[in-house]
Amino acid sequence: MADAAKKLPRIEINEKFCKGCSICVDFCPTDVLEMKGPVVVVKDLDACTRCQLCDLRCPDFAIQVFD
Amino acid sequence: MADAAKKLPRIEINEKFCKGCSICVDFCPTDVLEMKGPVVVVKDLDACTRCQLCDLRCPDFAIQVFD
Amino acid sequence: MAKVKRFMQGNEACAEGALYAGCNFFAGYPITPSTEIAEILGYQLPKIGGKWIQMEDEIASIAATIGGSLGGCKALTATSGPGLSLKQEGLGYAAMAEIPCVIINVMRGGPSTGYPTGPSQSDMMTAKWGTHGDHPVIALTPSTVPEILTETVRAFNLAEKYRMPVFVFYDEIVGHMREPVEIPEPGDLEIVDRAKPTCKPEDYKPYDSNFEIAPLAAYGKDGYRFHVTGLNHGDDGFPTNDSKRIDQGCRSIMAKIENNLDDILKNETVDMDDAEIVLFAYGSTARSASFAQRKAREKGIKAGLFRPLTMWPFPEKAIREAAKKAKVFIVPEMNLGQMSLEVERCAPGIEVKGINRVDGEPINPAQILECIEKYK
Amino acid sequence: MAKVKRFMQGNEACAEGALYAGCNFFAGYPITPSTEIAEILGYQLPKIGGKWIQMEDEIASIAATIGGSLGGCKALTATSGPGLSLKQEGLGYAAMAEIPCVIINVMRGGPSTGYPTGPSQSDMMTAKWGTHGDHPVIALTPSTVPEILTETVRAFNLAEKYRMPVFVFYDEIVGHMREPVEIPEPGDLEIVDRAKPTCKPEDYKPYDSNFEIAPLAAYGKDGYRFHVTGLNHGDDGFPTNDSKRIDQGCRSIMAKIENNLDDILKNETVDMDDAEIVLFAYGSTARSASFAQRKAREKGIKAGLFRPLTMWPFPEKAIREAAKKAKVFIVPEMNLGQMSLEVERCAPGIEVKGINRVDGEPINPAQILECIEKYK
Amino acid sequence: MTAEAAKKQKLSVPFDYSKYLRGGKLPHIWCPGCGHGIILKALLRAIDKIGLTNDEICMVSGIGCSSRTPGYVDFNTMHTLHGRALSYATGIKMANPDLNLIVTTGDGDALAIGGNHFIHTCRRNIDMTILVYSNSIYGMTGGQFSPTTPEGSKTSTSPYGAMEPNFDCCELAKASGATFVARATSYHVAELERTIKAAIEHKGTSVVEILDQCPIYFGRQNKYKSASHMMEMIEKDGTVSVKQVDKLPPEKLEGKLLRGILHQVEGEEYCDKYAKIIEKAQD
Amino acid sequence: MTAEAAKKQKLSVPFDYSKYLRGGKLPHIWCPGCGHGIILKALLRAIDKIGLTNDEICMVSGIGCSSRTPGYVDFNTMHTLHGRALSYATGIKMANPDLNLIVTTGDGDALAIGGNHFIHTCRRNIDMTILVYSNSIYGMTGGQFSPTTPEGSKTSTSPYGAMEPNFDCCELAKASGATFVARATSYHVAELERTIKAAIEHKGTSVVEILDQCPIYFGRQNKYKSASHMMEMIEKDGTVSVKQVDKLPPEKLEGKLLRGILHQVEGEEYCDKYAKIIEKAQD
Amino acid sequence: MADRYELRFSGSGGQGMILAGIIMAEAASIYGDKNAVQSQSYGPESRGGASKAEVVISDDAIDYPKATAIDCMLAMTQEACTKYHDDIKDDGILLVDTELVHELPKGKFKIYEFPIIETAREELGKVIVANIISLGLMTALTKIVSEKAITDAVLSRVPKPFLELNEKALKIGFERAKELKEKK
Amino acid sequence: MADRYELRFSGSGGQGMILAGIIMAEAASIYGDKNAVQSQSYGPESRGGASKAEVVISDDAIDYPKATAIDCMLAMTQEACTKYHDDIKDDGILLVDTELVHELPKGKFKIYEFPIIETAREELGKVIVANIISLGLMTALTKIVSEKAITDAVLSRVPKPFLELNEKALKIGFERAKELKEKK
Ligand SMILES: Cc1ncc(C[n+]2csc(CCOP(=O)(O)OP(=O)(O)O)c2C)c(N)n1
Ligand SMILES: Cc1ncc(C[n+]2csc(CCOP(=O)(O)OP(=O)(O)O)c2C)c(N)n1
Ligand code: SF4
Ligand code: SF4
Ligand code: SF4
Ligand code: SF4
Ligand code: SF4
Ligand code: SF4
Ligand SMILES: [Mg+2]
Ligand SMILES: [Mg+2]
Repeated sequence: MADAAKKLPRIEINEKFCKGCSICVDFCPTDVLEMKGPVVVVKDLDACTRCQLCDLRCPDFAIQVFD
Repeated sequence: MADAAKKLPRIEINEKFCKGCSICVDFCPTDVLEMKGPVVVVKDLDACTRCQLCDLRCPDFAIQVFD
Repeated sequence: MAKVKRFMQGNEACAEGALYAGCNFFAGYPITPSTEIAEILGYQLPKIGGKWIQMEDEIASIAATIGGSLGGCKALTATSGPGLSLKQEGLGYAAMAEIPCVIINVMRGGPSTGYPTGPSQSDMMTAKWGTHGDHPVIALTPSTVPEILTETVRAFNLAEKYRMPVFVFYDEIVGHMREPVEIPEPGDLEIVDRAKPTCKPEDYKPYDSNFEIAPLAAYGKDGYRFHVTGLNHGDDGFPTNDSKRIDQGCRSIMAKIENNLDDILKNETVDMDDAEIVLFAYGSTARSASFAQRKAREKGIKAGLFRPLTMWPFPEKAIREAAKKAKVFIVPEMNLGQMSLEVERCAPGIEVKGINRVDGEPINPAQILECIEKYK
Repeated sequence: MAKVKRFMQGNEACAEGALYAGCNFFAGYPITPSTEIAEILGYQLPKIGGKWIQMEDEIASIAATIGGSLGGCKALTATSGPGLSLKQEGLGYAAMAEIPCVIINVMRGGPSTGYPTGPSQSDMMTAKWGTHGDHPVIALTPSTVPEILTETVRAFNLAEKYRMPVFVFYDEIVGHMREPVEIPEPGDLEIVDRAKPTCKPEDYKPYDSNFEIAPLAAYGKDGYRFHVTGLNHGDDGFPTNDSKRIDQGCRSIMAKIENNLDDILKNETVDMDDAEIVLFAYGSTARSASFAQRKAREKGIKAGLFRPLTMWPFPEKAIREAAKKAKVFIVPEMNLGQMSLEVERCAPGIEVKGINRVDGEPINPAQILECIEKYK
Repeated sequence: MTAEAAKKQKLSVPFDYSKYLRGGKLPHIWCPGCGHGIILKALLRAIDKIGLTNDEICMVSGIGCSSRTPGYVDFNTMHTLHGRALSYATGIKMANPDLNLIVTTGDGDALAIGGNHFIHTCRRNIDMTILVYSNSIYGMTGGQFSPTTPEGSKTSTSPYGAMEPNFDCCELAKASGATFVARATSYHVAELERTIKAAIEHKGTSVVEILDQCPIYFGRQNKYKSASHMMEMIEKDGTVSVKQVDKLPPEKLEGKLLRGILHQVEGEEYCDKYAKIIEKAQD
Repeated sequence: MTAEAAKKQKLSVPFDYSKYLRGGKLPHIWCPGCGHGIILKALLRAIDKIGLTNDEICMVSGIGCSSRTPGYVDFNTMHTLHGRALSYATGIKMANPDLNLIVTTGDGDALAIGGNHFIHTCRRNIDMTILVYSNSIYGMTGGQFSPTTPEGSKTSTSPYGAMEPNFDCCELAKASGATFVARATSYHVAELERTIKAAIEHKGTSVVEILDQCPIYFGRQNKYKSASHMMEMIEKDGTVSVKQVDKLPPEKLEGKLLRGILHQVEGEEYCDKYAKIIEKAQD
Repeated sequence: MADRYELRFSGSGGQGMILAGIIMAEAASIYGDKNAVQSQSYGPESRGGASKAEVVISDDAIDYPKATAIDCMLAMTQEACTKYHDDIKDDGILLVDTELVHELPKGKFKIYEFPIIETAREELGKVIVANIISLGLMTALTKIVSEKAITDAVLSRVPKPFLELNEKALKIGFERAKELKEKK
Repeated sequence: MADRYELRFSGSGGQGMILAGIIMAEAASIYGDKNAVQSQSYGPESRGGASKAEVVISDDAIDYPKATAIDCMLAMTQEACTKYHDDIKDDGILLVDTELVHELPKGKFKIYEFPIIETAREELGKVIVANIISLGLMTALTKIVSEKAITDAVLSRVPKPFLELNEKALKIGFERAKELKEKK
């Protein structure tokens, strides 16, 4: 698939729930996320493989990745 | 050793302690003992091998065998 | 048709009463002198499809009993002194979470392991104050074998009605003696079943403060899902830090009792109308007291007998009333003076004389009569 | 030279007091709000060669504590509400077998798990009646951080002297607040050590009824061998069925207390000489009461404060005395009315007004003052 | 795109936890980085895979951070006394054998104060799933050592380093009679979900010891930099899957805990047996 | 000839139990044929072989028929609460590590109500010898089933036959961390004595499960003709020595329990470890 | 009959004294038209040692369940006899087993001696029915329950194969009691 | 000084409010010549949420340890400010962190705003000393303890490598408080 056609995933972060533990950041295989102050933000959406590991490991129901 | 010279063991039974469970009787390898009413008595001292099993298995400190 | 009459032991009558009341769950751990209750129910409950389990200890027993109750059963456990001490934390849980269950305590000599086969009445205050924190208590004190049956039935009724643990306390003498008992037929005695919620599942609140006593659903049986905790909780059963709700919760579990004393209290009185010497007695001791009271009246002494069948809540009003005419309360107990303290509190200014035995022997009528004569 | 002054927490002062008293054994299980005591002693005891162990639960903790005591140590355990309920059987054992030990209970909201971080005074009656059977109880109720230190020392002294478990009960507020404390130097406070037998080993009887309190040997330390049981026992410590000896045993463990009230009781009184309105208060609540009492006197109201430092045995005589002049007793408690029942019993005919809070908040001085003013 | 819409389009969608969660209870009380939340989520996914409805489940817990789990899920739930969850659960299960009992408990709750109920429940082989949130500490009370705290660790009650040997929770469960025994971690999330699923599906007593992290008390006192650091060191590097055991040289196994289903046998279930007693009695 | 005289003549003499017995306490309360007396006697002989003096021993028990043992022996003795003996013993041992702690307990006392203290004591590996008088019943309270009652047995609380699976006491001890685990019987008296001796000599927590008989409650309800009959069937025919295991065909092992020392490893003892903590703290 | 009639069955554990007491009480209250209360004392270990069962019979309600003044007591062992005879009334009855009770207590009450155990062993071949013989004896000596009532009570508790044996035992008791009485 | 002076330190768990309270109380009672009592409220889970520490200072003995009418309160978060400001006296003081508290409560008390956290971060490079800055501010605003006493109290609790940092933090507090006061 050409880069241009690539549909980016949508990463939903619930800032009210996120406690800033950085687990999702630390274990994202492609370094998509980063901490910004007390919460997580998306740094490089392009790199996201939709592996869902961030969701699976987030203890706080605070991050989910949609196609 | 000739039979005549054979020194018999002495079996001491404490009638106050004996509760008549018959364990000593049942397990004596040479059938030396028997129950008489509620307590044990010696039936055949001659057969005693001094194995001490009656003492070892008596729960009540009620029988001992001396050389 | 004449009722079936059976000659039975106190503990047997207890099991019989439990079955009559609809008990279908028992969890316990053997201990003298209450074990027969477990043994009989272990034989009888499977016959009616009821659940019976011997747990690893008394703590597990009260826990399983409460669990069984939340599973929708009428649940019972039975024990004696040391077991009662061990159940204390669980009893507080049942009181706090408002879970119906019945606890039998057959009293033996204490403290500690004490005198396992000797009779005693020395757990009466433990019934009331055993677990930490303020909590409501109902404790019934039958004196005869037939009464053990009927009071066990009443204990289940009160437990289910008021959503709380209810005790039946009797001493080893009543527990192990035998008397003829007329077996009640279905319908003879009132049976109270737990109120069930009727609201929509999503509206259900297990501690709904719109009710005096909110209906209790059963786990997995009626389509209601709910949360139960031993922490202070709100109407919905979830923990709360709201000081108002905490206060309300703590008080409402007590108010259930205070507002329904007429329904809960039960006393038997003999010749109390003009009694100057009031015998306050319960359990097997009340039998001796009754004997002595009769003899005293025969001698023309104005003695009366006050016999509480509900010991907790304490029959405070009735005692205050009796105190108006009485010149002395005599309180025979197989302990060093427990209920006599309550009598003292509620009969201000009146002498309260305890007759106390803790030697493993019953208090006999002669002892009581002698005391009565001193006051005549 | 001025004494060292340290700013410390109530629970810290408790550990400090224990060490001062010579405590060299601790067994416990963590529970809020008492855990700091275990934590501090876990750090301090090894430094002085003392023994410290975290057991698997509270039941094991009280058992190990009693074991440690019989091994010759001055032994301590600390807990809060739910743990207190679990320790009940073991506490009865210590009372029955007459083994010295000290139990700290830092009170939190109950019943059950209740309100773990909220203050409360709702275990007071459990202190007295928690375990089954008649048993002696000494319970001390400090109100300040320095007092926690000194009362913990006194608890050890009483435990060793009277061969029994002694409680120190205080609420979460006093347990967790901090105040400056002057650290006593060796010799400043009296320290009582356990009386040791002096007889020949073969003559030794651990419950020798020739003594009011027989000396207690230690296992394996002094060449005395003896037997201990929680059953009713004779002078030699072996189980007995002799009803006379059973009676004597049950009564003598109580008599130790009754015959030594002067030594055991301790109260602080403020302006009681002419007090018509008597505040009966303990723990942190006594601090509020003290504040209110001062303000009341400023307003010319004849209010006095009676503050028991020994709550059990109950200061019955002093209350009866105070009742002669008082027109009302005001009893503020963070519970639904516990010690007020005892006051009521001992002040017959006098009004007893409870101020009760169970919402996790302290009783403040204004609340008490308001109540005083109603009676002035 | 909503999850609903995504589903319709047959795209892979994240799991919708909400059907199992009680409204308004989140965020939960667990500290930042606490592993307990990870376990809860895996459990919900496992339940979904099995297809259990909310009504069919009863979740019971004792006291501790881990024991707060039932408060968040929309099942029949009960938060009981410290250590006693299994006894309450036993009563519920006996009363109502159709319920799927899941007990969420901590290493302290299950193995310290609750040890007796743990071994007896395993012995009876009553059908329930016991999830032990094993973080090597008493989290709720502020970080005292537990029966699974590694020797040498600093905790608030082991200032000189913990000296007590540990339980092997899985060995204990097996020796006690549990018919399903497994170990998982909050790091290996997919495996965790599968293991919990297998545990619930097993008939009889199932025990899953789940290594997870308490960054606040265990982590800080033992110089772990973060929750992830703990997951990395303790859960990832500290364990080996049973599936790999045969393939690894001994030196790679040293000091490692095994992950996966460690023991599974058939054994008649307690309530089934009791049903037979009823039959016999009614004969 | 008195025992004294016999000794002088160097003839073999029966064992003189009296030096370890308290005067005037016999006959003991145990029923006719009860195995508990046999165990007590073997224990005294073992103590004698080791050469311990009366002062060096502290014997602790819980509640039960078995737990009445300490009342008969002239040591430092303590009869405590049902199930709690090991916790009392732990306190005594910590306070006075020089004492040899021997705990006599029943299957109910040790494994039912006392299960938690049992596994934790084993875990800590504190130096004491735990003798479990395992008669498959609660004797003292009149014959209810215990966690070691064989399935199908009649007891006063299993009128339809016991349905609960049993603990294997030895497996449980081992899984909990005990460093010495053995099984013996009151039938194999010489072996019993040797096993107890080895258990006492072992440093750390030693557990000996001793199969013995309660002819009154277990025996009568299960149609055993006598105490000897029980010893024959349960203890002799129901067990196999570990030493013979390799020599026997599998069919001869089926349903049999192993006798002998089943597990013995070295492990640092609890009080020794604690002594090191003291050193560290005082540094 | 006075307002209460008190019986005591004493012996050692295993002699069936408690069962005897229960049956006597059932005879009075279930198979007769009186009231009855039975109680017993457990030893501290509930095994071994002397044991006793007490039965109070009355036409009215019975409050105090324990013996106050014994009308009739059975002693099957010396220990029981010595320990428990104290509160037999002056005009009461003491029945003892001749084989095991040798030292008779002093008192104003009437003493009957009978080889109960021996009779059970020799005449019926079963020591175990000694307590039933004693029930027959006590019934006939006291007449506090009817022979029919005690027979009904005994038989209702006995498994079929043993009905005859027990009936025989009772009868022996009835008859020998009459002989005993006559002898006095 | 009235018979009691009451301070409250409030914020969220982890901001060191309880420690600040303790240090203030130590300054008064150990390094000064007054009496002081410190108490705190634990949340039900002792983690997360608003937390507060209270200090009562007096020349006399202090009985009631909790706040009755606050003389001076610090609020480091909005939640704490909203939840706890109620019982500040009319002539009392409220000090808030400008960064985290945006909605100021209404009341007759004096309000001082200061970017405490920002100052800690920007000027000292360590957010963790925000509470020490606040101690400096409170000391200078209230004068309830001397600058020397609070300095001694702070320094006695700080490990050597951090002495200077903390001293600096305190000084910043002292100075800026004076500026704040002048501004008013
Ligand atoms: C009877 C009793 N004892 C002690 C406590 C205090 N307490 C509450 S939770 C807990 C330990 C929890 O540890 P764990 O089970 O490992 O759960 P975690 O918090 O680590 O998830 C303790 C000791 C209590 N609530 N009740
Ligand atoms: C807390 C408590 N629960 C129950 C009892 C009653 N009880 C005494 S001994 C016993 C069982 C004893 O069985 P076991 O330990 O196997 O000893 P055995 O008598 O068989 O030798 C029980 C249940 C008790 N004394 N204390
Ligand atoms: S889905 Fe995977 S790749 Fe994408 S952000 Fe999450 S962890 Fe990273
Ligand atoms: S794992 Fe969850 S809580 Fe942690 S930083 Fe990421 S989104 Fe926030
Ligand atoms: S010593 Fe041996 S042979 Fe002799 S009687 Fe005893 S058991 Fe029999
Ligand atoms: S074994 Fe002992 S008690 Fe049993 S019959 Fe023989 S001597 Fe008597
Ligand atoms: S204290 Fe530990 S276990 Fe508890 S919630 Fe926080 S991180 Fe989790
Ligand atoms: S009841 Fe059983 S265990 Fe107890 S003494 Fe008798 S035979 Fe032994
Ligand atoms: Mg944990
Ligand atoms: Mg047993």
